[in-house]
Amino acid sequence: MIYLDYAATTPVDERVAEVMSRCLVSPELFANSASSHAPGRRVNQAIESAREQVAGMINAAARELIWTSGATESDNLAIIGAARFRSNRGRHLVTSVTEHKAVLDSCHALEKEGFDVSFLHPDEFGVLAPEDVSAAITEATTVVSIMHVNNETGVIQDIRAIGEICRSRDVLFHVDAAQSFGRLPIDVRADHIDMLSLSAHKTYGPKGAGALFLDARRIGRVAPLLHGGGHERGLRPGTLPTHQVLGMSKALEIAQRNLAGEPPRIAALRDHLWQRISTIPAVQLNGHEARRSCHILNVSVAGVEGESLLYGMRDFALSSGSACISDAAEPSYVLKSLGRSDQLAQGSVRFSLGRFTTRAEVDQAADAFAATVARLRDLSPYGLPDGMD
Amino acid sequence: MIYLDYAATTPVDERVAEVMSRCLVSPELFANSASSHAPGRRVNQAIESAREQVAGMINAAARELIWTSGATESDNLAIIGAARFRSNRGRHLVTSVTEHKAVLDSCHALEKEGFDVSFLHPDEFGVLAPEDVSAAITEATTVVSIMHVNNETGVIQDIRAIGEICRSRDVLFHVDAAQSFGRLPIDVRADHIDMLSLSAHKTYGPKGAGALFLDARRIGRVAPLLHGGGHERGLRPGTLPTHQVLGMSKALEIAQRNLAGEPPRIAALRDHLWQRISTIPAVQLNGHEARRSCHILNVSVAGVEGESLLYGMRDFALSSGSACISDAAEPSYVLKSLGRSDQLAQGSVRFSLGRFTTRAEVDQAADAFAATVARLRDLSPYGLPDGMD
Amino acid sequence: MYSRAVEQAFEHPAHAGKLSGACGAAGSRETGTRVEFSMQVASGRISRMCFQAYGCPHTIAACELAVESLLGHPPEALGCWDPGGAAERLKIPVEKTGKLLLIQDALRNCLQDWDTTELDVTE
Amino acid sequence: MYSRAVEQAFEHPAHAGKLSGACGAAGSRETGTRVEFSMQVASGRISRMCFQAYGCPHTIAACELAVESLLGHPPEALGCWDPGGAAERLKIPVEKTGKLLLIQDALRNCLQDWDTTELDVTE
Ligand SMILES: Cc1ncc(COP(=O)(O)O)c(C=O)c1O
Ligand SMILES: Cc1ncc(COP(=O)(O)O)c(C=O)c1O
Repeated sequence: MIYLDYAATTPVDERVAEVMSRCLVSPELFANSASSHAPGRRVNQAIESAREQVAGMINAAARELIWTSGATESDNLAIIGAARFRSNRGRHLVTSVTEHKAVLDSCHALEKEGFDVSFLHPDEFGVLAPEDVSAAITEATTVVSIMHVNNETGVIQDIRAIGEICRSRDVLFHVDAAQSFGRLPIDVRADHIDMLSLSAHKTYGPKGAGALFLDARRIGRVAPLLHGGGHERGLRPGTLPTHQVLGMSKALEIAQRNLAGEPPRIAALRDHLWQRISTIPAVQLNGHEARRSCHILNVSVAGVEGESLLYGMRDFALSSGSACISDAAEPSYVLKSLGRSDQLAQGSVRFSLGRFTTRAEVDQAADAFAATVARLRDLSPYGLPDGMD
Repeated sequence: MIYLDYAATTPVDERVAEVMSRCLVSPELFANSASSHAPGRRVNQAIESAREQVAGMINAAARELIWTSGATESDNLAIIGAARFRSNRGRHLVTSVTEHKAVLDSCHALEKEGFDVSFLHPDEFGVLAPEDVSAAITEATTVVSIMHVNNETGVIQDIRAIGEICRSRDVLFHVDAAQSFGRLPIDVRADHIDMLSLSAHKTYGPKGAGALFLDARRIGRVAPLLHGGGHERGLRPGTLPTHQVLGMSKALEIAQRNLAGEPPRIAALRDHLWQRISTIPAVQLNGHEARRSCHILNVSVAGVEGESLLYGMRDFALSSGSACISDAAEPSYVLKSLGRSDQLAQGSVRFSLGRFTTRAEVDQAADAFAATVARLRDLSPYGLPDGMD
Repeated sequence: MYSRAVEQAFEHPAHAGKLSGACGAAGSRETGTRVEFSMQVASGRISRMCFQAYGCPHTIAACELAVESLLGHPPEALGCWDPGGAAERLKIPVEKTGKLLLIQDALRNCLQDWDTTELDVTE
Repeated sequence: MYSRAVEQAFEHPAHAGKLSGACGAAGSRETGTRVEFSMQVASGRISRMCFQAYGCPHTIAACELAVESLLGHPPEALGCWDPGGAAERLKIPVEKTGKLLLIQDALRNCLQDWDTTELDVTE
């Protein structure tokens, strides 16, 4: 089985696993960080120094970072928490139709509470025009939420330009960086980001660990979604999971350190894969050719049914849409927003590459893909389509 | 340093740590359980069999259990989720003043949304009269939330009697079992429990892992607090943390298996500790002498200032209140509800014992406690108090 | 998710292709599934039969199996093909029943086509 | 949280106790802190001095340190005891400043008591 689904989740880096395993059995690190006795204070120090470290990676201060259970929770807390807390200033939000479900469903939940949300449409390459964000902002807008890197197509949004617009219009700007951290540099100050969601398991860290950055100068508070105990400045209660926090900070540290070397290597593999796959007739790239994160290659194949395509590739762990919604066999809403038909969206595959992907694996995937497409087209009454439908 | 703060958190059992460490590096178990490819399905199976296992321990079915990030989140989801979802039937809840902050603050959050909450008062021993629950239920009541074992005093509530009352009045009954699982048997059917919160780290499992039981025959849905992706039947989104889930189920399995042997052993140690400490003049037990979980001994000492008492005991990891709120130096609201003065509440210590506690440790704690109390009373202008103030 | 039998038939469909002769189809690309059968009859028996399919692995496997089971039988057998039996043999999940009914339709259309042409190659 | 100096003074308070002689107190049990000083003066100098305290470790340590620093000085030194210096030496956190002011009060009360009795044991 060859794993090419790094955008769904990544294996935990050995060095991260070691930090976590040691933490789990450490007599020095098991206490509750909220306890005031010496073991508790020691744990608290470990957590706080991890906080400082992670915050530093995005050019933030430690007190601006809150630990959460993942990017899903971070997205919810940022969007719902900020919108509710500022609801007397206005009840309008701006986002895009290609956001992750955690963002879209948070917005839908707010709609039920009487908020208005503008869902902007990126262009056919998945790129959102900053001017469209600007045009959508009204007097009532309090929060704009735009992801950094799309989890299905890898498309990179121009968050700095959007951040500038939000700052100039005095609107809070939230960025879901679950897919981009460790693949692209992030500087919350330079990018004018007010809230940023991070997830550990997309960068070789543990699942169930995330963080939310909240700019201290711009955001006093958000309305918490969970209550009790006053942890995390009253914004996120619950005993802090030390091993998760230390694992996350180790994973992010490694990713940050590799930022100059790893993404280019992975991008080269991805380009090689695309070069090989693009020779197959009637195959189409989903997303922007250039503005795309190193790790994702999403292609649509005309005239081939999606389930059989994936089944033909079953020696490879691949995704046909976002892993988070792949249980539902509906065609991907992200691909449909690029103008793909139901059939083309269905007949699409996301290859996502990572730290442990080799050139040999990529070649095997390309071979298998070409063979599967050819075989299924042979079987099909439609044969090889003339053009893309 | 001798650890006697098992009610705040427990060290991870070696067998649990091993399961988790293996999971973290396993090439078989790192995929995203929401992915439909073979590695994803394999992970999903592991998670589902853990779900079945944990559900079985409380006599529930697998589909009635939702994984969460801890008992705090479970409490919030149960109380806020159920109250909001049923708000058209009524907007009244019943709980007690000695609940954990996760429950109390969830109730306070609901109050801000216009719900009414009755906060019942247990008696001077911390025991809530089921009749008081019955008397508090009105036509508008939708949820009653009463904890099984109190985290400060160890007092056990008669949840079966309360459950019967709730069932007969057609009101949902939520129980916070964070402290009781693995120390007392729990049978959601026999106890008429509709919702039950569990936490892994109170029973030698990982921090940041919890579960919520929702009776399938009584509760179709609750209003989710987090949105996006549809995991956990749409009630709790986010990539499931496989290692946390497997660690939790292993920890609970061990605790359940030890239910006949471990609690009596720990209770004997606790009784020995109390026997020795009770010879110190003007020391008072907080909570009920008999209706008390095996692992907690909470005592108030007259005439001794609390901070110095704890400092004198600094070779022992102990708590003077709930770990979750010990950052705030306010006297414990739980002890105050038993009628203790601020001074007595402050001058109280919670010894909590566990799997790795030895008789020698307990004797050392008793010696140190007696010596510290004597020394501080010597230093005090009040000397030995005549009686309890 | 996919039984061994589905895998076998998906991987090695011995009867893929198109014959001149009677044929019947059902479904469309837009609905995600299209199947087409074609056959030749000799001495009152189906002597050759093929299928083409645009669809999921279950559909492809069920087409292959249908052809295998029909070869050598009189053409009327196309009208009696049993979706339930195929579902059982291939362990096809209930939510895929619609695909089997499509196959049933295509086989019936094929029979009808044969009925109108009655082209027996032995004649 | 607690400096080495606090720990030392808390663990080994050399001047705990009560003397007959001038004394001064401040605080109450209800507010969480009560300190009492007592002293004897010989030849115009503090010859013996003790404290009793119901309070936190910082309070106990600061009392001990105050006594140590005052012994051998003229009683008037009680009026000039410097809370800031004690806070610095013991590394007492700012939120505990109130406790030091209580000690200052008690020392002043003690001086006042001595002023009214003027009991010099050498006389
Ligand atoms: C863009 C994006 N946002 C949010 C998430 C959710 O992250 P988590 O699994 O940490 O909740 C994901 C991954 O599933 C993602 O790709
Ligand atoms: C009774 C009770 N409920 C809830 C909690 C919160 O549990 P968790 O730390 O898993 O969020 C605790 C412990 O802190 C507790 O003792």
